[in-house]
Amino acid sequence: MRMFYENFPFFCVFLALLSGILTTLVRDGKKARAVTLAMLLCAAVLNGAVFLETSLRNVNFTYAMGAFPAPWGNELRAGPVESMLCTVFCLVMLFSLMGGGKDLEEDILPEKQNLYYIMMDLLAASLFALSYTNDMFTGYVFIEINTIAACSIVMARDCGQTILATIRYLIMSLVGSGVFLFGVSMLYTITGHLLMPSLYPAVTALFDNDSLHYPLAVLSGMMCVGLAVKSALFPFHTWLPTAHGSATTASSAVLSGVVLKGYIILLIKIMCRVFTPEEIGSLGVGSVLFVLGACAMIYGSVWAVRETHAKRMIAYSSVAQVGYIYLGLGLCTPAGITAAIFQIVAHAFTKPLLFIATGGLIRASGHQKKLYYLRGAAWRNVAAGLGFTVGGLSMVGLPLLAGFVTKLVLGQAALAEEIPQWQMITALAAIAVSSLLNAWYYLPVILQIWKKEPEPRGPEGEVYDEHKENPGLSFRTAVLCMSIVVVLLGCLARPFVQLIARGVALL
Amino acid sequence: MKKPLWYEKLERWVEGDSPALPEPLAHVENPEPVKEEEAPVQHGPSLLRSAGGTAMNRLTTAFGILCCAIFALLMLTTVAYLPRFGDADNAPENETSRRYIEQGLEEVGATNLVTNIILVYRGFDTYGESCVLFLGATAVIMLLEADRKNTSQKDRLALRRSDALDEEERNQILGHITTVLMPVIFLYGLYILCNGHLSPGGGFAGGSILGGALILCENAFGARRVQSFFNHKVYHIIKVGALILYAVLICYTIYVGANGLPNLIPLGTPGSILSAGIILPINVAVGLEVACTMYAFYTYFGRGDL
Amino acid sequence: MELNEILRHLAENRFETASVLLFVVGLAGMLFNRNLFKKVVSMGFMDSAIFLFLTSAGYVEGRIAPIIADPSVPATVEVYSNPLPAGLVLTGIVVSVSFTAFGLALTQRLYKKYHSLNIDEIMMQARKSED
Amino acid sequence: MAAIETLLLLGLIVCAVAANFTRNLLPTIIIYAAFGTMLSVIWILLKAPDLAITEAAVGVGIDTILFLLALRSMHHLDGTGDGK
Repeated sequence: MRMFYENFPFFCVFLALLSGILTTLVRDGKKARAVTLAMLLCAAVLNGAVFLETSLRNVNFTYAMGAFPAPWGNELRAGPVESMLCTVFCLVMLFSLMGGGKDLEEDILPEKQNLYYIMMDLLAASLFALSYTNDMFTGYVFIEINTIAACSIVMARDCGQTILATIRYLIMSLVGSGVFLFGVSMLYTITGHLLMPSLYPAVTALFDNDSLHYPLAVLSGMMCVGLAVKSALFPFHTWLPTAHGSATTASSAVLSGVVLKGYIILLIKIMCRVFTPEEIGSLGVGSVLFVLGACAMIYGSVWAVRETHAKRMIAYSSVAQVGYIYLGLGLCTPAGITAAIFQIVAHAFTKPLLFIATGGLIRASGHQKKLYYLRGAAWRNVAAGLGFTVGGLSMVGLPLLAGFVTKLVLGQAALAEEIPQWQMITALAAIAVSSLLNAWYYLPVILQIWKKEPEPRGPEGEVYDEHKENPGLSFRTAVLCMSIVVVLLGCLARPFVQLIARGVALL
Repeated sequence: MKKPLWYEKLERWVEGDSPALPEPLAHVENPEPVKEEEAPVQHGPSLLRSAGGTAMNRLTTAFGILCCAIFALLMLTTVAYLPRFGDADNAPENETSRRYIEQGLEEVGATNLVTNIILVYRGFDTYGESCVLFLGATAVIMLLEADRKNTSQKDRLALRRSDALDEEERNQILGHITTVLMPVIFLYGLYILCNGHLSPGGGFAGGSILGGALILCENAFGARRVQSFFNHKVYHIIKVGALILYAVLICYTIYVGANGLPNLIPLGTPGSILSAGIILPINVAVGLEVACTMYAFYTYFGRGDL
Repeated sequence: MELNEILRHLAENRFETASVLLFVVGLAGMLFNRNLFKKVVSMGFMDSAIFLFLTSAGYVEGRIAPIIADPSVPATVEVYSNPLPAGLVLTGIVVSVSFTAFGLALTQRLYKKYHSLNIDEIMMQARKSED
Repeated sequence: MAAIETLLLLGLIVCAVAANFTRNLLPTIIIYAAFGTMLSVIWILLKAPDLAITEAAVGVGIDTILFLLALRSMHHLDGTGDGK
């Protein structure tokens, strides 16, 4: 007889799926929103319970989806890392929807708002399934659910730009999932398994056979590249800025905070549970990911410096931040993976905070999206200003904020003994340069939004009314909560990193 | 080269201007001036940009195709390392497939072993897949359902006119043939649907055949006739009902199986129509959902409404 | 491996070889064809290529389709081919249809707005309307 | 048997290449349908009748209908080649 809490991952997935399906019958946007928020809260509680149980007992468990165990049926597997990330995802989606609510109501026609929330529900379901899955093909199916839902929340704003961004996103995503699935099929042809626990010994056995290193390198490369395309790693990031920059605020926040991370978690699970990190490193795939990650850190920041459109600037900064994650993964050590997971959590809170705050600032500036017109906007919407300041400073790497800890942990992981020297130097240089560039584009914006203008004016000389825009309680709560989490992550870094490291050891 | 007649007809249908159709806007009172029809012509500096753009594009395309070729070579050499096609001792022929084949009938109860796998052994995957279909339909509705952003007054009037014309000039031959064929097609679809556990087919194939039959119905008898029994409400009820039924069945199986409780759904005699436990109801549910979705795709693409 | 040997293996694994070629053609079409409609069509080709690869993994010479003809005779592996890849591909085919429909719907909306199917032209117009 | 298989596989690749190089879009759709038909024969040769039925109903039937409808609603049969 299994413990009752072990059912929770399965409950979460189906709770999200069913609330999405039932939302079809709710034609009213407000009710659909209530259903989605309630679902996310429930799922957060359930996942949090799993996290507490597993991390206190320091265990993980598998859950057969049906009467048939490992190599025959589907399985879920939950441990501290998976359940923690799922809890984070729920909370981030909850805050994003709360903070972006006003923009949502304006950007999406009332009769289609319930469809938007259906997409959000299924997005949540797919993220849970991606984190908990123990099976490569289930991973593929839920990747596809994730893709279609993510594309739909981009296009929900329904203007020419977003539809164009969506189709580019869709095509790149399908290329990614196609390459990933081809890799999985090759793995199946060689090993005859799809479940991670059965794949692990099979792959280890293949490693003893020297002649099979080449196909293993190609297929693991294909799986990594497929997931990298979907999580916008450097040369494949072209779809990201337009998609994240033009979508409605809540969508941008969810996309950059959560959706990109879902694929990376699957990648981490593949790295740790199908292969071992050392194997990935010895196949050369790790170095490729490392180099691309380092390039992304610089390239994304450089483009963010050149950008004048507020949301697109933040989107380019996402490209750089995804680079940090891949830099950590590319080190192919447990410490590197721990750093990557910490960065996933930190970025999952910081970037939505920035997007939501920017959304608030843009609303307070008469919907002008250029950075220039945001001058003094923080005084018109103080909560948004504070949120942007905290988020921006965290990205720059101010001590006691989450971003600083990421850089620190990543640097420590790169300085370990077993890391080759070129990787050590590259990693440190990339972190340093990228932090400088971050400071270069975030600090001026932070200063500008706090600069008190006697009479703030828009492009046609119209004067903004200081008190016209009331951001609302849910916006303030969302920004405040996310800011607090960012600060807490920075202050309580050490126990949290240790928690993750213990979880990684259990993966 | 002369095009064959059927091709020309198809071409004309696709183009949407059968000779009988008058100019759709000729005598419709239309307050808005027609301005969207202008061809997008580039002038001035943008022309220069476009020229530069295409040269740049050519370069990137050439580079990209080179990358693709390298990728193809990599994959081809990998294929050379793969085990020989059709061998009996290849890796996929392991204990997994052995159990599916040798115990599938006894454990799950369907003689079609593929159905056993997709609906019971790997039922979670397949539920995810029907959710993809559900999401696809939702996304298409989100994009194409006529609203004030994507449909102008002019579009709506043109649509109404062409509907009225269709109503007047219904193709007699198609109507008669459809009347004869419709029961047969429905029967065939239902057979494939309900016999999914005994013969090839199942919910997805059967459902698409049923959906195709609905599409044919609409073409032959007009949208209004189909709408009389298949409107928004029916569509939503069937779709949501089918998915919920499916979810309940699959959740029950998963919960019971995972917690080691006894499964109360009987498996029946293998080979008979009422056998294989949850497979038959799931197939019916999937079939209904697929049929609804396919028909919804059709109508939203054509009319922007159900 | 020698080139000759590689070619011989490729000819033996003809289904896999064909599916790799098909996959790359579909991939190139999806990425580099400027026509949105053809991009969507190429999407179908690419997916089919993967399904072909996966199905050929389950084929074994001389075995029959995995449908038990007589339930009273116990089934053995030596008679029936592996049903797992077929099950996976069945899932995949339906996924691919949803994506085709989604891609086409997007294409249709873009065409309605910009009166073009060429993605470069659409992008240029979108950029101009933004400026 | 092997000859038929090889012929069909070659046919698939030729279809996939040809679909990218047609001047009009209607031939692309017809090529797509032909591709689906050949694929469904291949599924039978690979002993997967479930796939053959599904491919024939979904890949050839529904997909083609969707493509034709999209094309029809775009009123854009002529001259959608890359040059234009």
